Amino acid sequence: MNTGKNKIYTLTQAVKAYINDGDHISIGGFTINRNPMACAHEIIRQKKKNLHVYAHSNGQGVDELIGAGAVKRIEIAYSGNGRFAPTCFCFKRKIEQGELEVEDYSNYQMSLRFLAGSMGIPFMPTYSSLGTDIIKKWGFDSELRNQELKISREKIVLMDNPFFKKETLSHKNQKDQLVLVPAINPDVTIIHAQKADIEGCTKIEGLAFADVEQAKASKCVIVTCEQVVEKNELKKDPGANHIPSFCVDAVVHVPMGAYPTACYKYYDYDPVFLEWYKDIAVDNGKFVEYLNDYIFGTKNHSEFLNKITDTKRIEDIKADFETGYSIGMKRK
Amino acid sequence: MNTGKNKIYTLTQAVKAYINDGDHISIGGFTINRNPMACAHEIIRQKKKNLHVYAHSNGQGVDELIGAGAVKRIEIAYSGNGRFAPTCFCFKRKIEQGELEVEDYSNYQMSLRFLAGSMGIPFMPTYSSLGTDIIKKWGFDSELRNQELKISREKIVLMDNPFFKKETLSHKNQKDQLVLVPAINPDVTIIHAQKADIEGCTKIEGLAFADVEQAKASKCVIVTCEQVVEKNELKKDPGANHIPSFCVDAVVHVPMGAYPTACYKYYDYDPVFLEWYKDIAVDNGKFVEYLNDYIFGTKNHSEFLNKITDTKRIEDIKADFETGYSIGMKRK
Amino acid sequence: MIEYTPKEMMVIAAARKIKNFDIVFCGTGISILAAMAAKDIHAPQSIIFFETGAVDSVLEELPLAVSDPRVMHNASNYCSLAETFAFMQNRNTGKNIIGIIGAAQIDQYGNLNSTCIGDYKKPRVRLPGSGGACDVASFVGRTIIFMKLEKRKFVEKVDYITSPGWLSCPDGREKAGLIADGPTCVVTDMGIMGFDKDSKEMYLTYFYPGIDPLEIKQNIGFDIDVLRAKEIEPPLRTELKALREKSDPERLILE
Amino acid sequence: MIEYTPKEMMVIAAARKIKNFDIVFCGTGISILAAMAAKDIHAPQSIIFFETGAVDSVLEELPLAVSDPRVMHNASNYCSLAETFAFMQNRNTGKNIIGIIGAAQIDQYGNLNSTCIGDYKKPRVRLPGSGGACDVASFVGRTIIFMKLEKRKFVEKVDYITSPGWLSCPDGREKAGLIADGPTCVVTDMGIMGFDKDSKEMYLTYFYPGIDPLEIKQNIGFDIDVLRAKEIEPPLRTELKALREKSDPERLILE
Repeated sequence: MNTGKNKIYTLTQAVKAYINDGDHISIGGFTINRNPMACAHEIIRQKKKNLHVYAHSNGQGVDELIGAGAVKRIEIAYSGNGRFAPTCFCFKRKIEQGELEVEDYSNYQMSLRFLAGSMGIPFMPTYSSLGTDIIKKWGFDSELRNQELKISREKIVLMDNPFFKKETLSHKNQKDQLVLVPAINPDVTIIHAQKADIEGCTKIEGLAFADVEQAKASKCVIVTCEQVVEKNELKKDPGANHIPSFCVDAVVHVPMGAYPTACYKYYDYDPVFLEWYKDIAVDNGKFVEYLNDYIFGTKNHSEFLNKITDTKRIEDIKADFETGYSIGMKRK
Repeated sequence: MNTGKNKIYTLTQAVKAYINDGDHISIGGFTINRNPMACAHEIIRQKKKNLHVYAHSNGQGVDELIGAGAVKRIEIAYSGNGRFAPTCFCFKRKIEQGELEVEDYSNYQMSLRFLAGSMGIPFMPTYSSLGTDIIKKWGFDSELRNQELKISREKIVLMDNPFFKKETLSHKNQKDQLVLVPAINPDVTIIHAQKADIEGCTKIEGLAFADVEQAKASKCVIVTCEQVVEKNELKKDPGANHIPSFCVDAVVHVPMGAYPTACYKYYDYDPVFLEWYKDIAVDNGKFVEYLNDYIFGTKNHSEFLNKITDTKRIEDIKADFETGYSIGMKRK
Repeated sequence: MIEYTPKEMMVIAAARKIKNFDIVFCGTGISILAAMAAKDIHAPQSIIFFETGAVDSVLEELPLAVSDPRVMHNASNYCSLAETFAFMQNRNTGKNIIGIIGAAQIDQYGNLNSTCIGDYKKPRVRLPGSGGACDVASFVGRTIIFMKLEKRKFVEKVDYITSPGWLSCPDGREKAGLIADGPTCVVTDMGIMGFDKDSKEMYLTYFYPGIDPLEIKQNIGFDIDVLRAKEIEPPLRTELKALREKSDPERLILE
Repeated sequence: MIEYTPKEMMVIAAARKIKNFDIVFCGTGISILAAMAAKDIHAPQSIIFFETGAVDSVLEELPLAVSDPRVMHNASNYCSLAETFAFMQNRNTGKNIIGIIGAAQIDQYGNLNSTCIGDYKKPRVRLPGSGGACDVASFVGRTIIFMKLEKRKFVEKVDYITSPGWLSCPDGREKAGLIADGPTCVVTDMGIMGFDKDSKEMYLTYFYPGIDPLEIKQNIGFDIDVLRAKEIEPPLRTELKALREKSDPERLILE
């Protein structure tokens, strides 16, 4: 939350200014789409540690942060990359090796937790997950939950509907019990969008996923974007702008900032990278090599792009103007 | 909810098919903007009775329905028309005469009640109205609340936050108590929009108020619209379409269907009508005369418009293409 | 000596409370005008936020209601009602929001009534209801209240508490569980009242030029301290010029 | 005699469960293909609804994930995640939605595990997690489950119940407070299972041409009734043609 008028930062500055070791951060996008990859890479570059991460269904961004050892704990619904990773590789590896603490919720529950955070209320009710281990099995134990102030004391609380009127019950359950999921209010949310103005008003093209709720729920928001545009351009279509300026702290101009994930209307995901990444991410040694070569070995996202892609690859994934993706791109 | 493919009705048919005496109905729009006036008038014309109405801040539509005696009870946050009626006249008169039962909530609370209904959960929590008479004074007594199945047994329930963690409380309250407001799931919601296709996909231009949540919360939805457009036209900008087709039951083409309230990009509110209406609505006799002449005396909205306006008036309120309202319109 | 009406003084007095970069949450009527005047006078980068969900609209004509299509023109964002009020309830954004509301009755703790005069179930006069006023008064730590100074409006006990003020004692709001501070001030056509830091009781902070504080006291239905009051600085030429020429040139609200 | 692969039979068998006008809630992979095939074959007016919030997209290429930009093309609506799942939880809309989900393990009541193999706190194999599967299984009265038929997948007891099936007894869902019915069927590469009307236990309803029901029984880690099973109608020429030429011409999922 920042009501200033010029919020333009470089990514180096923004990450330095707003992300600290141990912060609770929330990451926008969905599996292979609009992940704030440039920002995730910069977090890795600046060697941020002990992050507590919140995501609903995030693939690439979360996986690289985890692989780099930046993440201590994660609360998440799904970590996969569709056809490119049934389960994200670093995520899988680190949990199996006991190096990452995880707390599981459903996708809707994570969305509701961000929504509750954005609304300034402590929880949201749902009928999802009744009877499942999402309710019964807790990843974080009570000691951690009591100790660490920013973590909710309870993973989930069950509650009887106080408005219950048996006569009007439209569904078949014999009691009317709700699952309350706790609000999330991250220290920082990082998202990548197509357009923003210098005051922070942000426009997402295509699906917004839970980015808007994630941003509103957060104390600070870093927006990386394909284009920084004039305020008046955004004002022509107010209904298309998703995040008001006063929710945003830093606006960073990063073309192809979601690469290798897709950015609707700008570029597709890169199937070549994602296939290549499979082999890297299953092996800690190879992953460290990848980090040294491509992340620590480059100063910023533009150097990273130059090193990892070439003109042809960039051309291959360029989005068609009409459909918003790369028509006929080789994806096998 | 209707998954059919052609939902085009005349207004006469739609009101006959979907609205019954005693129904609980919800009305879209806000004070002097985008009220479904043609639909309200048709409800009056068909002499529907004993309606239970839900609205957040609705002016003209609710007031005429009340004046006509169609409404038995109302749950509402605000009944006024801005500068044209600090309190809506029929609303005021009927309550003072004991002819209308009313239950008061705040605007946010009504919005949350529709939101809860749209989400399929029984309530929504908020910190609004703590310490006020909105909590303490109930318009509907327990007998009615127990008897009438569709009315919530409790107006409001107070609840302690089960996630309360004293150490992290960011605000100043000594306890963490929430106000739970009950969901609304109307039998029918009536809204007026700028555009819809024949399957029911609906696009609202300008502010949507709570129309979307009202529609989603409802068993049936009648959409009147300025234009019925091709499905493909709406598909060009999916993010601008507010209501999916499968939420809508009837689509009715009614140009100027929000008159005398405004419809952004199409026409402004009519200050001449609204000033004239003040004198009508304060007096039951005059109001009955107005109904007889203009509502019962006309077959449909187009006849109503012909009778009550003239070409010049229509021209005066026509919206400017750029700003969406009538520039320099005489409003004193 | 510059001529001005009490309403002009009132709007300017309220506008002065708005700082640059504030987010101003507006209801219908005079509150819109105060927010517009602040933007036109000294807080060009404040953001007007309408109850209906329009953020930072370009107001080329004065809206006559919060749902007036004029608020939709060149806004930065359109929010649903549920989203709009949530910005106030959310502490991250809510703390930067200033709210302006009015009512039919007010008591010494700034509790407001806009629901009914007389018994709730059988009111002598029915009023429009809360609208968003209760929400603003519940969530926003800085609220400005607009009221015409009349004995029947400034009463010992309001007939219905629609919007919470400081409730009934210094820590009334904390006890009730409200998440933000109570009202900052009451702007009337004769002077401005604040609320005592400790007792949370209303007292006169400023009287308008030419008004006797005792006259104000006589128009209030409860005992009020007027001894701490000072005369307010009258409208500056620049303030009046902006208000008259930019904010409400048609005098739609000013008259 | 028409040649086809088990995967093709599987997709077509699932597609046949989708009726015209159904709203089909899709996850990643083979479930998208079944929904597309139904639209291309016999249910042109069914609506595909992606977990990511795209309603009724025009799918000119097969999406490789629910967040694939291909799902955004010429949709009728974009919903936020919170809005998307609410359509299922809401009984008015939820009752017309059919859900297609998969998992790593399933038990005889159709409870699914997509979280971990082994102990939750120290898993032998970590899986991706619920995603939207738990929500679909909680809210949608008609769920189709996709599974490869393997003994390690069809187990007596799943290691973690991620998505609720019929839970552990005939009225398990009602007792737990779930608001909709449990899964309708399990579509595998060898046959289709249903759940007994009374006991809610899994039984074999159809085996694919050339498959022996006893072979299916051997590949399942719990006792299953195969006596009621019939041979399924093999893919029709028209079905295969639509699937191969329209739904997945590049064989991105079929291979």
